[in-house]
Amino acid sequence: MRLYEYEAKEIFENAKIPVPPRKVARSAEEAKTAAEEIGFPVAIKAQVLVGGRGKAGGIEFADSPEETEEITNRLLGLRIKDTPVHSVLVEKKVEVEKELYIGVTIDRFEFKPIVIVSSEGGVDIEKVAEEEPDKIHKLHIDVNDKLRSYQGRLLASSAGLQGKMISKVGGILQRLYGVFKKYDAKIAEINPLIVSGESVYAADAKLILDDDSLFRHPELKEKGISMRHDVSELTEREKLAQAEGIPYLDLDGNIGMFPGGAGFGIASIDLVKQLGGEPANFMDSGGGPTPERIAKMLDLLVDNPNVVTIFGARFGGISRCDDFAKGVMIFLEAKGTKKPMIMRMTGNKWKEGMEILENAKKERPELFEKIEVFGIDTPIEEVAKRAVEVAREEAGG
Amino acid sequence: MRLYEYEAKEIFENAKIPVPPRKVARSAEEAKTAAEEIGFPVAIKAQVLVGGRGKAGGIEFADSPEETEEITNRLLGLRIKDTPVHSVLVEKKVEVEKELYIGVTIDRFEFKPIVIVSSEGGVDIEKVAEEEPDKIHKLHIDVNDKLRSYQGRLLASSAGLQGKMISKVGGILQRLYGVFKKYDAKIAEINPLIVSGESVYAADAKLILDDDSLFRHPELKEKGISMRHDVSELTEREKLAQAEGIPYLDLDGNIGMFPGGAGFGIASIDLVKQLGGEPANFMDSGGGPTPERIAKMLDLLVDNPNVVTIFGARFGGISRCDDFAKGVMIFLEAKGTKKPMIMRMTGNKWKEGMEILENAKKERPELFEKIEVFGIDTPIEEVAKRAVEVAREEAGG
Amino acid sequence: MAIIVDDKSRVLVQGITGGAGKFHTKNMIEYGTNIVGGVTPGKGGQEVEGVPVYDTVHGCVMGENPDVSVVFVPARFAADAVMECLDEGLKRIILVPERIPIHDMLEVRHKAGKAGATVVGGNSPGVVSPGKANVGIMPPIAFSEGRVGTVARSGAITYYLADTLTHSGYGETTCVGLGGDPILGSNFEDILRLFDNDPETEAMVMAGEIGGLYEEIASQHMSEIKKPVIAFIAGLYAPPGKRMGHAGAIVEKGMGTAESKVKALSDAGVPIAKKFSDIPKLLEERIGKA
Amino acid sequence: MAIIVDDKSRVLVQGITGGAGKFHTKNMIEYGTNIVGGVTPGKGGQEVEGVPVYDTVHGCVMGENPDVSVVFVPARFAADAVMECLDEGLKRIILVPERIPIHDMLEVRHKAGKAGATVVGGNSPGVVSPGKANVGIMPPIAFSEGRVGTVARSGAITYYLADTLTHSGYGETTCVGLGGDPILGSNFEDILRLFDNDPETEAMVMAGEIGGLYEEIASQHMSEIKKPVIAFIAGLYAPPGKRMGHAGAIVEKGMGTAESKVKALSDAGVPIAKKFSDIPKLLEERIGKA
Repeated sequence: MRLYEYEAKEIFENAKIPVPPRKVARSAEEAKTAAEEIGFPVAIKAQVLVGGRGKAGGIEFADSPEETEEITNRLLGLRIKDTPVHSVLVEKKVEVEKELYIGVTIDRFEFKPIVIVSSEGGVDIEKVAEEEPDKIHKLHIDVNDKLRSYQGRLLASSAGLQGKMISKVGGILQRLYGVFKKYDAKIAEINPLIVSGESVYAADAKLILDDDSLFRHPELKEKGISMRHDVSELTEREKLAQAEGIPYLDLDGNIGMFPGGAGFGIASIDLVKQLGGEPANFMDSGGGPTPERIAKMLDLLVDNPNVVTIFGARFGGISRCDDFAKGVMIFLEAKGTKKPMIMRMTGNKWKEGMEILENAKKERPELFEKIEVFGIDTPIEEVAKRAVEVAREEAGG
Repeated sequence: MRLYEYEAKEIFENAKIPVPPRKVARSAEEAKTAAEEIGFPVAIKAQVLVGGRGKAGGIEFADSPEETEEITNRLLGLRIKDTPVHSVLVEKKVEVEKELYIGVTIDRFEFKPIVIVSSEGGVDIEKVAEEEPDKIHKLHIDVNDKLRSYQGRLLASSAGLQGKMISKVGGILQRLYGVFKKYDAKIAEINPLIVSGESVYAADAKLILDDDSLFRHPELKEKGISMRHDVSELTEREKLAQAEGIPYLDLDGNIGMFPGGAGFGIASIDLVKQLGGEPANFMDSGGGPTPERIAKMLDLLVDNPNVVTIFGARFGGISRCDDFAKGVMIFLEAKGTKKPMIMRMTGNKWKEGMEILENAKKERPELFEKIEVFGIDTPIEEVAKRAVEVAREEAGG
Repeated sequence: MAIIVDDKSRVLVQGITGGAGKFHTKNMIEYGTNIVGGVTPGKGGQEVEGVPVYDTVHGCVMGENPDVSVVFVPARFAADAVMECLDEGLKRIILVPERIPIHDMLEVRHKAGKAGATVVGGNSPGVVSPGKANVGIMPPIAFSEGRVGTVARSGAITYYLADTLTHSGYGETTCVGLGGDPILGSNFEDILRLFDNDPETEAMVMAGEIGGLYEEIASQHMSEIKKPVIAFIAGLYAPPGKRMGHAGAIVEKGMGTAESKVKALSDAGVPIAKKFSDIPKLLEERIGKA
Repeated sequence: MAIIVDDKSRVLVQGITGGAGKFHTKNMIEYGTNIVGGVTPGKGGQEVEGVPVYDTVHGCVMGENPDVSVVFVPARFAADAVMECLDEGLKRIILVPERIPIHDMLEVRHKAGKAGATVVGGNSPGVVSPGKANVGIMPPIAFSEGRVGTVARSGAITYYLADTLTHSGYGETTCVGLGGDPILGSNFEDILRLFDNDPETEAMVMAGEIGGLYEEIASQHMSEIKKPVIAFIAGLYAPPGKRMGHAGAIVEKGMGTAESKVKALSDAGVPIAKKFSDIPKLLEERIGKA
């Protein structure tokens, strides 16, 4: 879960990382009042959960109340990478003498936290990493250790800082690492960290938390920071799926992908693609979905006008094929069959699942007109081939 | 630094260790009001910083307001191991089903924190440790680790707890360990931990902090817990020394011990004892005392009516013999010479020190009538022998 | 022989009294797995499917001497469950719970590494040594005794690999569900090394997928593996995922995509199966007909 | 030869720009100690007594290649100072500051143990190898080159031991101030082992005192020490100290008194010198006349 800049800055400030005076505003009026309190010049920054804000024109400077209003109005009308801007951060503009980059993340090669410092901060830090790797200084920290003050100083000194700045920036690194650990973060980053005379300020603040650790952080709610899904770039159907807790992404094709079992969602797309088909979506059922969830997954597909055929596969593991079949029946009974469904069932309770569908077919054959169900003896690739074939017919017809 | 029971209990309660409802009272009136709020029966416990309170009659139970007043008056008049009682803790009396002992300290053999649990809690825990060592369960924790919940459960289960009590007491152990680490404690102890139906309570609470880590704990001041010296059992002179920050203890003899260098204080007592003398005190100058501090050390000795002779020794290391000599002069010029002083100076700047005293002697020989100063060529045992001899003459005369 | 679990394994189930724990204990026993005990704090003395329940792993170790544990506790307690096993000397632990906090898993790896233990998962479907033991949540239907070891990040792909190997006649020595969580207890190469030392395993199939760096890491260790390895990577056609901050990018520099994984493994000499049906063909070239 | 420091030692002074750091750097240099660099964060580039100052130990290691560090920083920064040295590969660190937080010292011991480093102190007066190097705060006046190694918890007693050995003609190979703090970086036996491996040292004198358990711990390792050891324990006549809670008593069971120490060491075959003047007599029985 990514925090807004203003949320991250509050957490940083509480951890004694220096942050410029600032205030969130949700209207031009609020921004003007905030700017007058803070004193000009101010930076006005669109608050969004996507990167590349600077390049997209989401950060401007104002020297007067009028300019503040004007800029705020412009920013609040902006969409950055398809994300609307609902608030801005009005912040004291800081004299820049030197811009550093500092960040903490998890090194997924070494499976340890890693602290990164560069004397060349600013937006192009990744270019620096690529082109001038010796300007990037890294330090692994053992998982049970804290970042000690001498380690902070070593990094600060490696980055070319001198005199009192060594301990000052070293201390900020220690505290940033403390935030990273305390909040179970995946990333805690300040880019740029601005050196301005004797002072240092976190001019930006990025904090991405581990969703799976949020249960340990009820204090975030007290800070007004609630669980959010990253709805910025989602389509309407993706938002719908997210609301149901179903991992789902719209794609460009016409085969509705209805895979079973976490992890097979991705492989099934490769399979259909390699056989010449075009998937309409990615979906992940998660482990052991209930029949109701199965039915909701099908709803998402059948409601998608691009989908001409549904390709389903269930390999019952922790999930059970009888539940899968029950879910299919809930869907069919509610919505009827409009689009062909080509499915395979095998694994846990697959015979029971087949039986449920066969019995239902005997009772209400009209629901099963466009449905083909295969069992363990037909390899998955054969079933996928059939789905691609049917989709081609449907699309052509 | 040992905390009062009521201070430790507040810290424990903040750490979510269950503590019975309670209130501190400084008068019978306050105790009565507290007891009425809490509800009878109540325990009334003298708040002192010494052990053995129970055996000394410092804990009683009251069933009524009258009894509460009566008991409180009695306790507030009590002296426990020479310590006056200034306050009592009025606490809800808890039904006792089972008394456990739990404690965390530093194992000074293994240099690791150690958690100790016993199914036999109560005052006689040390007797249990001696006579039934298999009723004592111990677990070392690596210095960078926390106590994990399974470790708490393992200890609780070893101590014979069952069902939900395993996780409950296990959780309390975790939190007690957390307090131990968070506050840089030397000891965090609950004896007894009372099991009462489905509930568990810390009936007593002991927390001894590392004085040398208090700088890390400004939060204690905010809780109203201030640095205290353990003044309970001190003589008037000891209190005076403590106020000056000089480690000092009164002994029974007549030779005023004026040793130099941390650590030699103890050895000098052995030396005088073995030579047949009787030291009047223990004293430790600490490393590198200033002349002013030297003078204050002498003040303490010369003001002691038991002292008939002063035995001084200075081996200049981080301390300097010239400072030592200057301190002696400050003292002599302010107080004159009343008692014989037998001293040795060697080490760092000993010649300069000797010179200072010799020059002063030339100017004011009257101050040096009873003073003998030896240098590096006279072994310390010879000087001590001379001091014992002089003391014997003085005492005899 | 087999790896991690076999017919001699004495299996402990942590979280045995929960819904999933009970259900799968029954299935595992039905398969013939030797489940010797269970642990649920506070429920010591009960029985589940005839298996004695203990309050602590220590108690179970004293009473039943297990050598493998399979964990069904909620994700937030998973790290503790592993560490409890490590403290009691268990060297093989399979983590079924998914979405275990990543900082917890860093600690688990650290401690397991020091103990020399193999931790599989989180979000592992389990480990199956066909005909010997089934530890976890996988349905036995797809598996058959044979010559090839598999290790896959996803449960469903584990089934399809076994399905493919079973139908083509190779069969499996052991199928390991490496797990789907971001920070896992074991890497591919850890499992491949175990297969390399298993006399019955003739070749290995590893199945990775987009995201994470496990396949790239494995590619750096391929020279240490003596037996043939075939790789399958899911996500060749997956939409590009979102990037996460500069710090990750600085360390990882464009890795984590399916292309990066295919390239890393190909460069390390590992043949890539694009479809499940490629696997038997690639095996035939290496270890002969099924 | 000698232990810990000798004429080849390249000594780093941490906290060199502080009052004590400056003062003792001058003294150490005057003695002939090879002080190669100093560290004070933020003061890199300065000089103290002609010694270059660095911001970090890393910088000093790169520039001057020291192999011993003596620490003069305030107690609250002492643990960090040691760990900075350990990270840079230094194996000998002498801690002069006193009253270092005890939990810090537990961490220092843990990390130094893993690194195989010798940490002396806190509250150590230093280490003197007479005629070779004087690292710390001890006045050289009492020391002379010779045959006996000493290790003492107190600075003043270290002087008196050297005084005694010098006057009796034995002289010293190295005198180690183990330190007066409650949790020390090294135990007696750690230092005795170093002397045992030093060809020039013929016998050792260890001086303990009431409080702590270092002497009791040492007594358990005496069978590992091959050369003669003589012990001196201060505090035989000290008033009994105060007890600290049950937890300590349960673990320590009456240890820590002078009697307990004398008994433990005597039982381990170590002769006890009651007075300084006993030491030469005991030495004569073991290594002959001075």
